Amino acid sequence: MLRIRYFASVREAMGREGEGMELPADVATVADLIRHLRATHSDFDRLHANGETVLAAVNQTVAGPGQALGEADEIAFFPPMSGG
Amino acid sequence: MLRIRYFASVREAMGREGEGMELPADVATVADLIRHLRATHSDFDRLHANGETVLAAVNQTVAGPGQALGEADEIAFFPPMSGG
Amino acid sequence: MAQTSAAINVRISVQHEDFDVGAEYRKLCAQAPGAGAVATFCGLVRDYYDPDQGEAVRELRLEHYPGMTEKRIGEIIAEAEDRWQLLAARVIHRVGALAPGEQIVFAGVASHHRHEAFAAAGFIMDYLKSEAPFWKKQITASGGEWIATRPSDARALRNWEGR
Amino acid sequence: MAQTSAAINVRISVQHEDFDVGAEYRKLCAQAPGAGAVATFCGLVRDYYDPDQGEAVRELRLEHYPGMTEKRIGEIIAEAEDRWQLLAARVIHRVGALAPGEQIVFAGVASHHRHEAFAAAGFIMDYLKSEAPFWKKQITASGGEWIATRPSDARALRNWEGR
Repeated sequence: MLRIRYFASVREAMGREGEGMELPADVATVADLIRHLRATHSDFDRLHANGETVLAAVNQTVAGPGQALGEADEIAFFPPMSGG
Repeated sequence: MLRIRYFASVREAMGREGEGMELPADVATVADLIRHLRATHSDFDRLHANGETVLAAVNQTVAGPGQALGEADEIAFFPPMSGG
Repeated sequence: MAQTSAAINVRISVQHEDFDVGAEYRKLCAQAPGAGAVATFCGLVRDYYDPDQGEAVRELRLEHYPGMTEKRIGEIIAEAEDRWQLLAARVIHRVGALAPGEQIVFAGVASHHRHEAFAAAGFIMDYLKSEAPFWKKQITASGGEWIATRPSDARALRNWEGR
Repeated sequence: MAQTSAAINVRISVQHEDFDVGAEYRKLCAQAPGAGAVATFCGLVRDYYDPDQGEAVRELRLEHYPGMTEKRIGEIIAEAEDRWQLLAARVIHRVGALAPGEQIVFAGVASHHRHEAFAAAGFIMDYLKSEAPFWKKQITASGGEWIATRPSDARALRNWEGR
């Protein structure tokens, strides 16, 4: 089960903190998952369509679109960080 | 009356914290005073002969050898500073 | 939440509670006997973030990614240790709702020499700003707005990368 | 001994007594309402100054030039104000006999943004080291020795001059 988490403006846009998902057959990478979520969640699609910067972290490390995804991974989507 | 002050290793070499002096007729600059003090104080001469770096401040501002000296000035001699 | 490095004393906290800069300074000194230099930085909630907006900030709401935050801050401190000889490091970052004037972040470093302490504290703060998973929302009279990364923060990282 | 600038809160002390970093931090915050950043530095007496010498320092004796010291530190802070927008600055330098581990110098700066606070505190410390009239004599088992300026301290000033 893939664990998906949303933070900050992405969490607000999605209206939830996250969700669990069986890894779809056509999802092997972060880019694949983004494509899948855009197709199935209109709020997630709108974020990208609006040109918002959405970053991803796989297992708590920032990951690029080519990063492979496995069944037990945790993936998070969030805007650019602004700590301090 | 010129007020002369010595600090740190210069004070120790001179064996005193300072002295007052009527401005000698042939002393118009810091360089002149150094020449005068080397001629009259063997300890001051030895410092320079040993190649010690001796800095000067006139009226509490670091001064070069060409700086003019007046009757009421305060001049200090000391090694390079090491604060902090 | 705290993480400890075997090499030097490293303590990281992400917390709602306020902290005491004086007490943190004393702990750094106690953990780093022989240190010649302790540099500290404390960030405070400003009453505006975008001067052009002109609207006073009533509250700042800080969200973070539990687990990843501590992990990334630990990595940032480890990178600082690779660059400079450090004796102890401490980072505290608050989350939740904060009012203007409140303390938000603390970074303290003890080292042998001052340049190492200053550089490491500055480095930790620069990376914390842009690479630790915190997000800030400012609340003004007209609503709430997520604070975007400032271009100067990205430039700050490029400066370190060049060295 | 204290000096005050009309532009920002500047306090300079040269004193025998120890100081409280936490209290100094709180005063900086109180004097700089609206500050977003407070950087502090504290220097401590190390137990050696020349690692090649290998001899433990029993005591450090600090001498200064009363009057000129406060004047030169005031000028250094004024130069920092010319370079960065500062809200408050505080320098304390101890003189007299100090034991290893004791606090010797404090520099604290409050500003709007962290880069200004860090840069100003580092600048003040670098110039304090080489241009404020203090002299340090270290006392070891084999006697006393005046501490010479380190080449790295002169290099530190050249870095600022280049900017």
